[in-house]
Amino acid sequence: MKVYLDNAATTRLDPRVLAKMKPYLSDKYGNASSIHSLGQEAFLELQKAKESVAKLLNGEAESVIFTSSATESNNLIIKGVALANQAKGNKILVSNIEHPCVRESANELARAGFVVEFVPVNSEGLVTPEELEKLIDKETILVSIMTVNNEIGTIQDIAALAKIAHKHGAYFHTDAVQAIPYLKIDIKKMGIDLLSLSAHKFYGPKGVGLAYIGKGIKVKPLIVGGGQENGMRAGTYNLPGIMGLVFALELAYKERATYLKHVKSLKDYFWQKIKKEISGVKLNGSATKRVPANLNIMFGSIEGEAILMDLSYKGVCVSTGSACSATDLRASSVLKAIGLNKNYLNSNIRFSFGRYNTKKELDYTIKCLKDTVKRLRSFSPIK
Amino acid sequence: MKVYLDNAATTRLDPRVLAKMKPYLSDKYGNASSIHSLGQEAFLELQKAKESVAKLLNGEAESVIFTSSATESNNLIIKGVALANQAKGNKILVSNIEHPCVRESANELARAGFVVEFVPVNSEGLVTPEELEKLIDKETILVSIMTVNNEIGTIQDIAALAKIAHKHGAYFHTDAVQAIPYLKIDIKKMGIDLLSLSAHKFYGPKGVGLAYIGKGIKVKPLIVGGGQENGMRAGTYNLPGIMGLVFALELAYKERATYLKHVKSLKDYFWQKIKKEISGVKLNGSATKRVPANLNIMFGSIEGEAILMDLSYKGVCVSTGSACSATDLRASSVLKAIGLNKNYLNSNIRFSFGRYNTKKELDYTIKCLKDTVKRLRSFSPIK
Amino acid sequence: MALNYTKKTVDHFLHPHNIGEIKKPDGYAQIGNMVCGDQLDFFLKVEKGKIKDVKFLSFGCASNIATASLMTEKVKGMTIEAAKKYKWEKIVSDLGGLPHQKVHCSVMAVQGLKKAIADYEKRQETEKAKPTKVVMKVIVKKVTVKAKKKKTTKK
Amino acid sequence: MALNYTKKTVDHFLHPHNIGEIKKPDGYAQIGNMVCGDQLDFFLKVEKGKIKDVKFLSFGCASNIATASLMTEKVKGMTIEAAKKYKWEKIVSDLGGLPHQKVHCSVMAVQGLKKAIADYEKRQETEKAKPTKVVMKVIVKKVTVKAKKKKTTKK
Ligand SMILES: Cc1ncc(COP(=O)(O)O)c(C=O)c1O
Ligand SMILES: Cc1ncc(COP(=O)(O)O)c(C=O)c1O
Repeated sequence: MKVYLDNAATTRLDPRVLAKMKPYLSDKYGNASSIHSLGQEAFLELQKAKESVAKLLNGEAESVIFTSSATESNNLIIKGVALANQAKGNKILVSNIEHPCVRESANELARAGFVVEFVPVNSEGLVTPEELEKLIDKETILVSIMTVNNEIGTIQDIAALAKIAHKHGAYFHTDAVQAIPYLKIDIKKMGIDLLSLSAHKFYGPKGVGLAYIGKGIKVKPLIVGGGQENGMRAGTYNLPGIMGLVFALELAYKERATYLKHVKSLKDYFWQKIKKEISGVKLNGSATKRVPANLNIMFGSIEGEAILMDLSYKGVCVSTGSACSATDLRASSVLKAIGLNKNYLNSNIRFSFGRYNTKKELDYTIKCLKDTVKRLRSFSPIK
Repeated sequence: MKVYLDNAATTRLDPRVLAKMKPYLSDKYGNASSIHSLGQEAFLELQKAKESVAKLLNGEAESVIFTSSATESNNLIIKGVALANQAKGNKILVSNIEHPCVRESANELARAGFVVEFVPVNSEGLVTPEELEKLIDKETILVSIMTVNNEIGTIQDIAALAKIAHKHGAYFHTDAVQAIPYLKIDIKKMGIDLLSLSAHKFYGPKGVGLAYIGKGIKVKPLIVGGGQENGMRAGTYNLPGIMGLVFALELAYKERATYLKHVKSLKDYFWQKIKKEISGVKLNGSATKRVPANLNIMFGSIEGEAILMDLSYKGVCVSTGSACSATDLRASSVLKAIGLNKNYLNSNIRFSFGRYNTKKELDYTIKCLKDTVKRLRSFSPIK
Repeated sequence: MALNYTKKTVDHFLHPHNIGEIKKPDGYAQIGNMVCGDQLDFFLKVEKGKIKDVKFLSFGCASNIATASLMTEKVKGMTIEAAKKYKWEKIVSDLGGLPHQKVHCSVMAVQGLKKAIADYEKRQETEKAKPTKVVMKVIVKKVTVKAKKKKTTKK
Repeated sequence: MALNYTKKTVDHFLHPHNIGEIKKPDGYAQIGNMVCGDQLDFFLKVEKGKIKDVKFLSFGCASNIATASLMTEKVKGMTIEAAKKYKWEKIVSDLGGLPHQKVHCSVMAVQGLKKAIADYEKRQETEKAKPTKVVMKVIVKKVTVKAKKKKTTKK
């Protein structure tokens, strides 16, 4: 049996989304910058796509920029806003549980002379308004705090944090990659100025992301050239990808309630079983303020990657945290940030559930997991 | 009848390429950075893809970086090489017929304090070794000259130009976007250090490009984060797109002879007919050193965009030059660069032929074109 | 670049009204030039202070042709005084909108019309003296610069 | 990250040889620790200058387990002198290669073995004096630092 419980790393493209992309992968192949009919038809579809996104997210169509990934969006926004707004100040605040692409963008700014500070989180993985208030000042250009963490699923109080940023005249960005399809992002209500999404995290295609850049916010583009996206992001429009992203987002919003119920029931079932059948386990992160798809579990006295590999050979795909390849330090900086005992830092597995998982798959996974844990513990030196 | 003669702007995805992408759009959806089996299978396919590319282009697999477009590749290479090699010098040379994404990247460097010079071309659109020799010096970090121009199809003598760059200790980059599937790019033989490609220009998918970065060449990454592509380009690998690019490139190399014959016969047929049936026309650019798919034609005393639109309403898609949206100046800087009489600068149409065009389509196009030219000339103030 | 012309604009491009020349016009003006990418020549026939006939020639893009076509249709029959107050915004709204990078075409059309009216009025003043070619060229140059400025700020 | 282990490595991970403890070992060493992400404990039984038995415990990743398994298999029966010359490169080649970011595992396994041999030799010298827990901890710390350094440069 094959079981995929790594839906936070990437999801399987929804066949309905692929069907929607098909015409753009055949007849509708025009370059949306061309002024002949095939090009202009593509351009009109692009405009409509932006309007759909704006409606879903409650933002403005002109603020929607399509990119190749959330990584690109985060690089564009973090570096671009900082570099274009030096008249406003020289300080950037990002939480210390951000994805590497936000962290590395911030580090690049630090090397370029900006003051970059990392806002700590509490033991639940939450940035508190108090901590943000402590670090923010009138030099602060931008505050970037992810909506949902990719490793432990923690949900931040974005509206409250955005309000603090605005009070001090700073822009507020949120990496909302892991929020879809769990939360109903509402740009205006939440006070979001800038936002990033990646289609493949919500059953859309790989290779397409979104950057929302609020009206009037100056951003230095990352990729210059043919003037596409109002000069904010050059390169021939990837229309099949864009149409896929937009339709996947529509499905996410439309089917949200059913989806949430499904993954929550899977998660509850799985966690109850694990707690009952495997000893020495502990949930990492907030038990309540987290998306229902995420379980990050510590398995005492055995090493995470060994668990992962052992399960993988049994057909079960899980993760030790993030799917990033640049893990210079094996231990998760997110788990460090929430203050996990350092003896536990290398014993964690992230299970992330999704649309296509079934209870049967979970039963199989539990069976495998029991064997794996038992085997690895049988020769662990840690008592 | 619908006729698409704008294959230099973008091409229709080859159904065989789409078929090759299909598995990655369904079952093989793993994140190539994940260490479980689904991820590692994807990673191995990625490696194999790079080896295939390296073999085709006669380069090294480790030097192949997948991006979202040639625009991104050009930005990465031009800006990244300059910024990472300031110890070598502070000068960048690019030809003055480069695509806007190269030009704008160079302009960004100029604003950052680099010395940027634009190498002129002769009336055929060629950079001569003499002109390059005149401008290059020991401060020169990088020389960037496109293999084939997008507007007039001129083919540069890349091997000779690369040799000059190397003689002066500079790296040589070529934007080879318009070269495939016309030329057999051979990285080692031609002495290319850095190269850019875009899949959708050779019947591959939109949203995927390639940057070739020769071994040992330092490049500051544009997009940082999860460490993908050896830290050179972060973001979840777009495997469907990558597999599409690679297969399209394989087809281009394999079927090159047939393809060339096909487009050359179309071009010759079309140009002969036009010369015979329409007065006041002139070919822009070199008659011999150009790819056979490109015809850039001046139609005396009428305006290019009007011709384009009139043809478009008849179902024929052509272009006035490039498909870029940021044409602040209507007139083509490429045509200016080859010294076209300024009275002719706004009267040009680019026809670019491709795999799916037929002689019947061309007959229809000629018929339309005769009507269009006749009509527009009937009320032109230019005698 | 969005070039989604309205049906009306397309109609005027494909089937322009009032194209051609008027032999011995009462007023004439050329605006723009082929180096800048668009040129319009207007010809006026005036009777009893009214535009009895108006025609144009165009070297220009689809919206250059369409705006001139619509405008000439609208001002034909108007008094010179009314035509002098005709605004480019009227062309845009009558066409049902223009892509924003094409708005300058309507501006140029109106400028050309006004130039032709000015030529007519000048001829009236100096009844016998026909404007020489040299004078005309100077006028054209000035106008071109203006039109170009408008274009770049709009794009 | 490429983690395409060879079939042999996978076999050693899924079915490791020589796992467990030896009661009253002649030599013992712990290398690495759980904070750094991998730890190996080696137990030696020595007879007539030869490794009669060797066992290990592991808190570590798949290749940590596999390299220790292969190494113990190879050195069992060897003379102490030969075992002291055993090289990590041998593990890598015997496994048919290791992903480059996992090579440090083989280095650590060999270091652990040598530490255990050193412990054996020390016990031989000071026949009666058993190494105290405190001394052992110091040794472990030193080794950890070394191993960590290797790891970061290799990754
Ligand atoms: C929170 C978060 N931000 C950003 C990213 C980057 O997404 P992508 O790799 O699609 O660019 C990811 C996923 O890897 C993520 O989980
Ligand atoms: C010569 C050349 N370079 C670069 C590009 C940019 O390609 P893309 O839009 O796919 O990034 C193009 C096409 O627009 C081109 O013709």
